[in-house]
Amino acid sequence: MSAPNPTINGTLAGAPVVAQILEPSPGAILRRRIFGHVGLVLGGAFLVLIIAMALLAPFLAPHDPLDQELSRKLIPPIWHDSPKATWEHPLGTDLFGRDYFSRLIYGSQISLLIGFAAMLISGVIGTTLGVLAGYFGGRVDMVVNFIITTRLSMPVVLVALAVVSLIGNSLWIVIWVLGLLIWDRFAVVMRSSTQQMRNLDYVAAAQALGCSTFRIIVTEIMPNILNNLIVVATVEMAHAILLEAALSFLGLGVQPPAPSWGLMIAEGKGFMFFQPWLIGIPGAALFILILSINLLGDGVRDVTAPENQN
Amino acid sequence: MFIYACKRFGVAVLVAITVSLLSFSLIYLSGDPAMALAGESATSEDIENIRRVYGYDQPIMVQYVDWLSRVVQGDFGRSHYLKREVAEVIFERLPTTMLLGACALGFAILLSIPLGVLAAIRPNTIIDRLALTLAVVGQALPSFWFALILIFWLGITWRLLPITGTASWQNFIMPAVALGYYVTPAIMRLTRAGMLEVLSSDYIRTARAKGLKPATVLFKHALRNAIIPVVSLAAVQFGFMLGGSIVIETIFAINGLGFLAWETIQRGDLPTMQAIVLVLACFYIVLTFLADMLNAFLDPRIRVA
Amino acid sequence: MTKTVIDVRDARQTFMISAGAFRGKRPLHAVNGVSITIDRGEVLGIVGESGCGKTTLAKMILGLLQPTGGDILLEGRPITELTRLEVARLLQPIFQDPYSSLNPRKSVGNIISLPLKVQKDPHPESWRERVEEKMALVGLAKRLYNLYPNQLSGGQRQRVAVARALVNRPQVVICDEPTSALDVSVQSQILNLLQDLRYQLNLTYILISHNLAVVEHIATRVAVMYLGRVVEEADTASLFERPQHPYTRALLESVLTPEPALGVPDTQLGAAYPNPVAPPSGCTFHPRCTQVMNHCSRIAPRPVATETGHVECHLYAADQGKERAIS
Amino acid sequence: MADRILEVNNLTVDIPVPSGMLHAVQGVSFSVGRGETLCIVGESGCGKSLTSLAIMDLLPANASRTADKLEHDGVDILNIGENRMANIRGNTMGMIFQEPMTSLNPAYTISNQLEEALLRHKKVGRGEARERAVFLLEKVGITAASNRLRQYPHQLSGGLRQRVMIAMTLMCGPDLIIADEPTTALDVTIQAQILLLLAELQKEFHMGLILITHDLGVVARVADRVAVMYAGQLVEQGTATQVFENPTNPYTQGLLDCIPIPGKTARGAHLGSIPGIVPSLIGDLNGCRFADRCPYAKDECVAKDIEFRAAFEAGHSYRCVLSPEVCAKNAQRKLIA
Repeated sequence: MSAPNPTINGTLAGAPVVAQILEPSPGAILRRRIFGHVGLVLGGAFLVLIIAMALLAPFLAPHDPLDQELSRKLIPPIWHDSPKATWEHPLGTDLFGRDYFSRLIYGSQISLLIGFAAMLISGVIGTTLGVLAGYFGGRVDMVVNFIITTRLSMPVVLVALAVVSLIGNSLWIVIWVLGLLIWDRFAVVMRSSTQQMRNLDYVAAAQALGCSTFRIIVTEIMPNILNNLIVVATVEMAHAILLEAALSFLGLGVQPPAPSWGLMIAEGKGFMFFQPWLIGIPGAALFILILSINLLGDGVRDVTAPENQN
Repeated sequence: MFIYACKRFGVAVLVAITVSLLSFSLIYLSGDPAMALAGESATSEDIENIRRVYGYDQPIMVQYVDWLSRVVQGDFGRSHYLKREVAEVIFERLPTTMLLGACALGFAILLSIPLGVLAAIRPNTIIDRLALTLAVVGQALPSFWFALILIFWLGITWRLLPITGTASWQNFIMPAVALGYYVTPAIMRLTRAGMLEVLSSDYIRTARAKGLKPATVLFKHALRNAIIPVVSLAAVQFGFMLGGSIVIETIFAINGLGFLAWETIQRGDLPTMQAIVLVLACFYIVLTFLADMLNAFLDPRIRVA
Repeated sequence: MTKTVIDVRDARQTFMISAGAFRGKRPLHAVNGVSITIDRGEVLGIVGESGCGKTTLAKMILGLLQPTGGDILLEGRPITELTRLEVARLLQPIFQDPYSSLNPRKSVGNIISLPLKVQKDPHPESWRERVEEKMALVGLAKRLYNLYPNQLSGGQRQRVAVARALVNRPQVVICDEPTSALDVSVQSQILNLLQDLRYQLNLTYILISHNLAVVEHIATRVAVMYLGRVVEEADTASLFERPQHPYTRALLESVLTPEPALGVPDTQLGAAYPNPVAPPSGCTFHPRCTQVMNHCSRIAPRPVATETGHVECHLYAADQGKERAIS
Repeated sequence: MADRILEVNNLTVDIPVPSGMLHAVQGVSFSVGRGETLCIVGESGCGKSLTSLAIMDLLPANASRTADKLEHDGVDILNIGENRMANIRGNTMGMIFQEPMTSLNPAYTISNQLEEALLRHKKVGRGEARERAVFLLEKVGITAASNRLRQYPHQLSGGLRQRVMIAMTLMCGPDLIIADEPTTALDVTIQAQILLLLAELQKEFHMGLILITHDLGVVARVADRVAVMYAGQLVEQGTATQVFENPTNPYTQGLLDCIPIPGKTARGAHLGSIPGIVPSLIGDLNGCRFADRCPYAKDECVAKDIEFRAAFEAGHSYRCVLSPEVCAKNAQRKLIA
């Protein structure tokens, strides 16, 4: 460092000028942030547990969730100070004598399936509409905006109930009805994120390179709005699960004897004063599932938020 | 401003017409409406008869225009289940639901906006963490389950509040809380985010550089701008709550529109269903229109061209 | 090979914008009849205040916007007859803000090789080598290949943008405020780089800038734009030594060189830049002009040929010569 | 000097960031007299804006400020508490910001925002405040002032908004104005107008003016005295003529070399440049901050912190291990090369 540096009066174009690395790569930053985020780790871990529970239901459940045994009905869970409580039914039984623990485990399958599938359907619809509106603007945007406004003015629970009551209710009908109804948030968020990206110079640069519109949307814009997409996906998954539970609770969602958590709460409602666990256990399960999905979504939003990036 | 209002109004009318078309088409979801109406034991002659009487043999657009022109005059047809005029029933039930919705929104706003503002002025403190935790937990509570828990503790165990009916104002406390808490997180988060953004904006720095009192900076300069998106959200959430009232009214046996919807949906009472969907949708449209107007009033960039 | 690479003939770009929120749409003539030719090896500087249409003009030349009137010829062929890829092979942009012109989710190598990918370059095995070659050319160390834009400084990012623009060996590079977002010390590095590359690769530049000192330093010819029109065009030396148009003179006076003795200039440009949706009548500059004459507000001036270019001002129109001498 | 309107001694601003402590401003000292214009110049991230916010006590909440002395008109403003500081802000000390587009509240009329400060600080009625607003708007060159008062910020152009900002700072008749990049967001012709206006108003009201900018051209034309900042420190101080005619610190020399000057720099020639980038200001800092980019760096440069020293002329000082003679020689050599 003691000798005068001769290049001060003009760097040669070929000479490496700056070689100092300012920041770790985005991937490394992301990894560091993910594992530094308590909510994200906690939510993710719980969700993984619940998914594992759903996948391994046949091995985990001690009984058939549909097996009725009226002689053993309304056994309280194991922590109740009651002579009837038994380890054979750790969470007790319902009024038909079905094992509550097994029903709870199988119920996670229904919730997760509905959550995932409805989220996928609404995600495809909403993202397509939103990205197209955000990218092309003008007339396309106007039309999409109109569709979104119209959709928002239809009360979801009511329309879902009406439709299900009219065309009959099976698990897949519920999934499709929910999927076709709750894409609005996808569309709104994807539209505004795409609009933001659309006006950045790297999109103009890609256009000037001759990239096709499809390529620009897929390789330039989508990777940059993926974080928002994931956040909305978690929100909508939670939304779908809650809606299914509400529909089933009202008797117009998944039909008995399927072990839907919403249905379990509905069935237990009449006994809630003397057998409060009948609504407490499935409700708590629902709460934990939604909480972990929301924690995951909030975490994704936090760790990918641009204000933390610098 | 006038032209802005006209444009918004035009869009609102267009949306209302589209919604009316959609709720009209509910009839055809179940397949043949005449068959559904006639019941399972009906002969094909009966069905033909019903088809003619109700006009189901006409082209769909004719039926729609016919139906719409009657709806505009306040005639939603007759309820098969209640054996009464639908419009009559709806206007009987509507005030209860509105009252419930307003109480719930009032509860949500009174809780969420101060909390959001507090969290924003003290970011990353205990207040902020508490507010955020409350939001995360609130959003994860299924509303019907929460309602049952409220009933279990407040209604049955402690006997503090009545659990069903609409006899007194106390009857509305639990339903309003059960309906309102669910939108609280969204409004709180938006208030917090809006306040945080506004508080870090250049004009707040200008206001502070003028030596204004902290309260002036906060309420005159910050809140006024941060509240603008909250107004729209509150309108949207009010609409959601009217939809969600079906669950809450059913649980608390409140004789409102939601309860009516549940009763009629179970009986496949189409005209009533259509009417409720349409009324709630129109109410939502009016609400968002009013929110737009309020925003235009709050934000001179919209108001003053 | 013709001498002229880009020939812009009476190009126009009109946007319909909602004037003041709700009064319906009004035309905004962002570019209002610009004719300009750019010869091979030239550096054409385009200067003017924000809203004068310089960026819109650049976007039209790049084929990102369809002109609403007039023609743009690239190497003698109308741009409308060329495919996007053909235009891209011929000309490439460099943008102002290196923080938004690079996709944050792509590595440096990916960004610079994108043009090769898009052009379906037949030798994918040579891509890495060619990218590294260009990186060396613009002064980026090889080991930056796998890094992401957020790991680079502003100057390095702008070098990446330059490398991306050059990898397909275009004829013309359109630099839209290439140094405005950079610090002074980095700005000079990029300007030096652009100068070196120009000679090494035989490039033609269009340099859009509001910084007249930069334009003076790099450009060989300068066009001054005001409200969508080129009001004066000349080679750099004559424009800076003998500015003709009153607007050009005002612009030059406004340049603040670091010479403490000179003080703040008084440009006498009274009114603010006019609203482009409702441009003044006649000569659009007349409300701000210090030498305004009676008919300036009525008649739009025509271009008058000067030594090395043209000027649009009534002061120089043949029939106005006398009047000017008297006044 | 009795009419020193602001005196800053050893001002330091630290901001905690995830990876440590960011030493944004380190021991900055300067003073401004009545009727004097001091320009603080430096590249982005050098701490010049934070210096101005520190004086106004408008730093972000997590930043901490220390100083040996911070006096406004002979009165300590370092430890007077938020309430008394608020009485000074906008009253005897005003500030103009960079972005005229976002620095005015979109929800209120110009008159509301202009009169607000006056009503807050002085015992005046609304009518009087309105009169003063009209008077000042005309003063800053806005025609039809009483009409403008009814307008909202979004109805004005950037140049007009900056004039409104200036009028707003003048409402209470301050004796010190801090302008942070007041013309950076404006077009060149408007920039010249605003600077001229500021200079005229400053003379007329006999105020101290601190102008913060990265633009050396602006500095040269406006400043009475110049303070050059690099990486959180002042590196050179003097009158405009001293700094621009005889730049002594190697960074100042390098910076002046980087900009093309029409008529002086040979057209198309290579410009000077400073290799490398600004060092990180996080963690412990030692020695000359410019050492790793400096062509004259020696071992002693990194060993210890470098002190300010006097240049040839009175009032001109700089931070470097090299003597004024060596620095002058370096500058000469560069000119020849």
